[in-house]
Amino acid sequence: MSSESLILFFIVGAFLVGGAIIFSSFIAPTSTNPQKSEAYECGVPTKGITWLQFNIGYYLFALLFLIFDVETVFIFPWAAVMKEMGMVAFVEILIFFIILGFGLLYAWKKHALIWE
Amino acid sequence: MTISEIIFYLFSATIIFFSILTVTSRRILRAAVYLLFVLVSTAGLYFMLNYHFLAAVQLTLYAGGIVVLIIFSILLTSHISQKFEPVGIKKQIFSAIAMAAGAILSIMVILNYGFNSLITVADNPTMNTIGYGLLNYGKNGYALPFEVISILLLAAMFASIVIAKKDKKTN
Amino acid sequence: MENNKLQELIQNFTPEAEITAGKQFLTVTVDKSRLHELAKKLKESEETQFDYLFCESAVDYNDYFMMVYHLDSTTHRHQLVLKAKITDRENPEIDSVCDLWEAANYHEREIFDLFGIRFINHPDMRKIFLDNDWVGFPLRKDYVDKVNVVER
Amino acid sequence: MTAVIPLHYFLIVSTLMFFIGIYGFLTRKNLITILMSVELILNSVNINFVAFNRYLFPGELQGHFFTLFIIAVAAAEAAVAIAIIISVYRRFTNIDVERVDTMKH
Amino acid sequence: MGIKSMKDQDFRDNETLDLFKKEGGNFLLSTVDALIDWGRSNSIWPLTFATACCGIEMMAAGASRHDFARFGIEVYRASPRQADVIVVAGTITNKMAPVLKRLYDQMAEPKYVIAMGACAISGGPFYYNSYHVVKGVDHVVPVDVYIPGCPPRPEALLYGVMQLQRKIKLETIAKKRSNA
Amino acid sequence: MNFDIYDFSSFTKSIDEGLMASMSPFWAITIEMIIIGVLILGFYAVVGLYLVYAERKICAFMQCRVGPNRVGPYGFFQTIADLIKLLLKELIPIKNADKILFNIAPFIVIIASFMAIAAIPFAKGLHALDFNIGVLYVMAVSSMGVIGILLAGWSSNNKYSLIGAMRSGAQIVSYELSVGLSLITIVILAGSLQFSTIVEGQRNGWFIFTGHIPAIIAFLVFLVASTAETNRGPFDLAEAESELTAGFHTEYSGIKFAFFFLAEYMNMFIVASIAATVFLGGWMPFHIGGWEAFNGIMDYIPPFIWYIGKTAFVIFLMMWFKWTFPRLRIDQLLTLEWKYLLPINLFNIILMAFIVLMGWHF
Amino acid sequence: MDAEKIQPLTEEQEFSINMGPQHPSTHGVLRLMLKLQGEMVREVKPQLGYIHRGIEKMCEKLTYPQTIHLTDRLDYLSAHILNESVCLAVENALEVEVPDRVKYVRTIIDELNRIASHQLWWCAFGMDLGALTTFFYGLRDREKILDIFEETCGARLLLSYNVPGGLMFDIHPNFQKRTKDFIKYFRKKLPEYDALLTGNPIMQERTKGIGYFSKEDAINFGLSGPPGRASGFSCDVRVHQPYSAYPFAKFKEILYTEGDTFHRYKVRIDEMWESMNIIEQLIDNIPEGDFAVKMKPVIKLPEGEYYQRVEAARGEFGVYIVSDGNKNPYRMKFRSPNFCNLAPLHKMSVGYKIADLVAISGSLDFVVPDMDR
Amino acid sequence: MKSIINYLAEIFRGVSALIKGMKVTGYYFIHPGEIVTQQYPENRKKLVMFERFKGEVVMIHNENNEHHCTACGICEMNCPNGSIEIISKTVTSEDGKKKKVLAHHIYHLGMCTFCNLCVKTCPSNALKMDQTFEHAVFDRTKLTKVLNRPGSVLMKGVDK
Ligand code: SF4
Ligand code: SF4
Ligand code: SF4
Repeated sequence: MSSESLILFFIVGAFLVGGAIIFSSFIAPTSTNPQKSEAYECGVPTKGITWLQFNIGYYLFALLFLIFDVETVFIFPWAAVMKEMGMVAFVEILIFFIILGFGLLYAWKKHALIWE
Repeated sequence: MTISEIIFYLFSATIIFFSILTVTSRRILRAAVYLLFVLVSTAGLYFMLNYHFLAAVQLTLYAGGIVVLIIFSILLTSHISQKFEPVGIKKQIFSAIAMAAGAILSIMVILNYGFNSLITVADNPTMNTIGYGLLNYGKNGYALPFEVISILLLAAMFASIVIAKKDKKTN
Repeated sequence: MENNKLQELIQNFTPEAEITAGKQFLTVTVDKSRLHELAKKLKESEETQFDYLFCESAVDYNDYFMMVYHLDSTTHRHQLVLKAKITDRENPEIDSVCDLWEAANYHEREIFDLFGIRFINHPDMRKIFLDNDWVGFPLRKDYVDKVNVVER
Repeated sequence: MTAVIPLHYFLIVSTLMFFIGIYGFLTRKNLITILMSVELILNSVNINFVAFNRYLFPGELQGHFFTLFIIAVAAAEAAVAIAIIISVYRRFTNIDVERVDTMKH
Repeated sequence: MGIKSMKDQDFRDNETLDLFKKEGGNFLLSTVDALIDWGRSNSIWPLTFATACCGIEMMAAGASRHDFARFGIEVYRASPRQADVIVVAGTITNKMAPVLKRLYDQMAEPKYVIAMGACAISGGPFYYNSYHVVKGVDHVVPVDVYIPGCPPRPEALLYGVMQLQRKIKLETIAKKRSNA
Repeated sequence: MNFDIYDFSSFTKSIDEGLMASMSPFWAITIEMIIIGVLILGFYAVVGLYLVYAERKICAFMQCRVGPNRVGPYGFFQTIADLIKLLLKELIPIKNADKILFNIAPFIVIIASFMAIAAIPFAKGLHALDFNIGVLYVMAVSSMGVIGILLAGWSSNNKYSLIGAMRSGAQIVSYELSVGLSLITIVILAGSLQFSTIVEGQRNGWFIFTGHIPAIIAFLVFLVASTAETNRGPFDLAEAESELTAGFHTEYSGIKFAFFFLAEYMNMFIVASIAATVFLGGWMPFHIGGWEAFNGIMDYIPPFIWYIGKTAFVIFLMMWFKWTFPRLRIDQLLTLEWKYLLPINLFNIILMAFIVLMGWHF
Repeated sequence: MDAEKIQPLTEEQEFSINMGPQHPSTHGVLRLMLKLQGEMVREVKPQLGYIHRGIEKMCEKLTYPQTIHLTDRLDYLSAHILNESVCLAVENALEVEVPDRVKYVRTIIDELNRIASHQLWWCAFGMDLGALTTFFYGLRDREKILDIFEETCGARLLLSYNVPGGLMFDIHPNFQKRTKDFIKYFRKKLPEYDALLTGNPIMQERTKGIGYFSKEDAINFGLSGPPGRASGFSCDVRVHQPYSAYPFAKFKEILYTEGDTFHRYKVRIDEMWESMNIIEQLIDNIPEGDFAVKMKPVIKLPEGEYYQRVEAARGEFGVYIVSDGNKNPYRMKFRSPNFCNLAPLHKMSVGYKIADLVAISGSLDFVVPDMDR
Repeated sequence: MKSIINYLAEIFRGVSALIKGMKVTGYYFIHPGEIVTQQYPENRKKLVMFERFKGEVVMIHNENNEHHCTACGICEMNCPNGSIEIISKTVTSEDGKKKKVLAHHIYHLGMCTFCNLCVKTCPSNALKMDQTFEHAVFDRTKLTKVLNRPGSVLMKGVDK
């Protein structure tokens, strides 16, 4: 099959979710009361606004992730030809890794890998 | 009309439509999600052009990486009920007109230039081609940029850690 | 320490304390103004070292409240009951012993909630069990509640 | 399969996207949305590269690799940009370009 | 209808059930209804809601010996949005009543309430002389099944759940049976 | 060797050709797509439902109880009852929620898993798409799911949801790296990203055996990382019941919640399939070099069974983890990834490359 | 809402979040109002009263035998021990000497009750940490104890087996055999708990060094029971003021000095072993005799005050009775261990993460109805 | 170097401890004999409660429909939460004496806490605990029961 058929999977997935939600919203019983649509917080009304997160911890990891993700993506083609290319590829990736290893080491030493 | 044409129009329409929404939506996280759709559709275009690797990279890095990071930073810096104030109508109209003019001009140029608009070789670069290209020092080889990328990433990592952690120390 | 020796000591601390040797514990009754002072001495004195407040309660004797503190010493392993009378029913107040024993914190909040006795210098004098808009002090003997209580 | 779609279709899409991106860049005030506009622009450029490569130089991969590197650079750029945005936010509790200006100390 | 391995006449309070049937006036349930009721009655996800001693027996009912899961109800949900039944296991005090009400309100239809234990039914040991206990949760939320006991043993809870299943099986697609 | 008796490619090809011959290509493709769509949908539903059922049964047995057994024989229709119930449950509109994003989130989660399934080879010739970048493609697509979770958490306007979403965001993206890198280890050995080639390359021995120690390490790392990436216990911080009630899907009810529930299981299925395909030889039968008779017998077991068996094994391992271990704390979780798995992985890749370079692999 | 109105949040800012009253990890209806900074706990404010039932007030209207059934409902997991406290107080007040048989049986059931309670705690603690299987193993073993209870006392949870002057019924003929069987069984199963949870590195990482509480603080805060003993505070009433048959048994008080979550965990595990030792010493020596002394149909305590301390599974339980000579107590006050053990929660968990807070509160083992009374 | 060895040793120790835990769950998984589940509604026929189990209070009746209750009201008084109400009526016996006899022994099952005090204090042993537990109903009023069976009378000789 050609790659166009990917769209098929997209459509089928969307159809599954959308169809089910539409079906459900038509047929399911409903009731309304003033408390229903309020945020659930262990059974007591919420105090303050729900915006609560300013946590640098999470975001630093997302940052590091992005950079390592680029790296991963670039290693894939290398991995595919490693077997055939042999030494040249090995040396090149060694350099690549050493450079990035520094990055990891730096992050480690800077305590960027400690969640806070 | 063939299926691929339909799909192409679908993708193009998605791209244009959601691009517009991205730059006009008043809720920031929605804008990010619209951007995601744009990027995914672009990946779809790459798939259609048989550049599978590129499409996958687009998905992984753009959609799965950059957008996630953007969403993260939105989660950190804005609240669900926050909306942008509408941009001044004057500014909006002026920019829109300018952009439309530019776009029309460019499109005219494109249409008037006779591009060779048919694919002659059904080519689908395999991983091996890409791998060789990436690790080769000779002609059509990109070993140097490949290594430079690693330096760039290292620099980016240093920079972002330094920037992101700097304030902590001073406080 | 033996009860009679303890008795002597306390007599030294606060001469006007009323001491009775109960079947179980030695009971010391002092005026509410002297309570905190005596408690502090009991806790800090080498010989007594009552460092563990294991129960604090209030009793409503219709015309007055009695605060009851059960004290234990983890080094000497002797116990003592300290009592203080509060006669003012309208506006009962007594010094908090929260600064001596952290354990008193919740107990006193509970007593405040259920008896309405205020504790002076308590760090966090709020109701603990009942809603903030609850009227009345249920554990008082004269508490009546027509709405919530079904009498039998 | 794609043979039926002429090259300039791709170019039109990318042109439109490019100008929409610029429009966003000009009208938006929030740093993150500006960043998003930049991503749009980059993306439109990528489409161009890829389409040209595919149609005009089939069999070679320059455009392909360029796009690859652009994406990588875009990722690095986004990482640094967002790091900057976050630290701006931490300092000014705001990421609006105009207000960041005025709040300089 | 009826629960496998237990006949209808083995259950108590069939009279009330008959009453429901009559009220519904819809004796012949369609196949669709049967299917829906089958689904609903066999997948009653409880809210993790336990206030006192009865909660322990509810836990015991979920544990290996009695194994709630056999009925397909082991999926305890912590969020009322996803729960189908709220098993009021324990005393409800005046301070807790608004919370219970709120939890009930926030549940998605169709929703059911089981009053487990004397406290939930009537205030039980705290009916007389207590100033802070709700005398029966049916003053707060509508109750579908009452399970007496203090605490009811796990089998009794299972029995109560089967009673609820029988009640659910009377529902029609049009509306959830209003609480009697 | 009558290895190809179970080859599906000729079968699918004949259908393809038959359709193509009888009508215009447009319609042929359309019909083909519809057939495939229905098949995939059915497969997806069945797998999802029965994984839920399997998990319930497995954990029941581990906990000395019997699990669902009253709906159908051995409770076989339990999850179907659940599905019906969930389908008919009210969808609660949440005040102050971002309605659009709130509704989009389940779409993203489900579609991501759907797209990933497209590339998984179930048997010889039985896969929808055989990209030459299969491994990368699956990774790319499944990385999209996290966006759904982030949106769900943010848009419900609920504190628990937001914390849950942030946690799972950080967690999933972190562990995605280890998943990718451990797959790279095998890619070096296989020399291809294409699933069919990878499976074919294991004709004479599964990669987990032929790749020596690095392959085993990679397998373990992959197991841990993929368990974490699918948000399953002991890494289920996003929905840590004891802390965040129901985490990012606290406010979701009815069928929308069901999709998150389903997606979790489908993601588990996907990662297990990848593990089975990449490390355990996919639909390849178990062969031992030299034992022709034994190998012959193994060949008679259909490849689809082999594939399902291996996948089930990996899924079982993941369930075993979940029902044995306590949950990690967020900082421990990230430490595990960044200070243990990632360095180990990087080192492992070099090791594997070295082994391949030296030709020490089998 | 307008963007202006929302106060932007920074790292330093704290926000409040509710845990409870309906929350899986507060073990009932405790409500903790948390102030968080990121995921870091900055303040814990317990809100009580969601199950305040006014038992102390109710007791003033009941006769002494009737109050016993309310003590069951305080700390329902150590119901028998709480029953005993009232019975002992009444017996001491009336100067009734109960037969040795009663003392032995009470003590054995006390210890069984303690094991059952600790088992349940173990389940819940495992659940708090996210190890779901512990729940089932703990409750599975607990059922064996409940069988013993049910056979002898007629109830599984709220035994109501004590009456002033003795026991409700004599022990069931199977009692000794069943108890011995259980001990044999549980000695085999308890190491499983260690393999599953105690030794697990994730669990150890999550609990060691978390929620430290010093001995001085423990005494000052009135911490008792396993949490107190984990901090090195020797507070076992069974040792210091022995009652019932504890003087006849040899056992040691489990003491640790580390005072962290892990050692609060460890104390309970060790206590289960120790309880089994106590039972083994007593079970074969139950003397013959009456199961109760004859009491007057209407029990009136002489005027005065009585206090009885017992060691419940969660710590020191005390009952304080003021009698005016009537058949009803004039005032009955329960010193509940949970109420006192709650106070340190804030101090223990500040500076840790939410997940740690859950572990810490799990290690304090709250029974909320006991707290609220 | 040492730190690297420590690092590896740590990993090894961790993994081995984890495997120990998995052994436990694994053991139970492959030993279905260890399953302790009692399948309640299916095993209903075989299920026997312990004879002391307190399921509900019932009044002892003999085959002649006679009970022991003298309507003395002691159980009512002793019940801590008022689950029992004795309604007596006065009848005139043949010899002309006015006598109080039991009309209704009302028992609120929905309130009872099974403390056994009524059974224990009843001077004429008229009550006992039954072992039933299947009480769940849809209607709360169904839980109020009259313990003396219709038409039952006081047993001869119990009368004091
Ligand atoms: S009914 Fe009995 S067991 Fe249940 S909560 Fe009330 S007092 Fe506790
Ligand atoms: S049951 Fe017994 S105690 Fe109650 S009224 Fe009858 S005779 Fe008296
Ligand atoms: S068992 Fe107890 S609560 Fe029940 S009726 Fe008898 S005395 Fe009352």
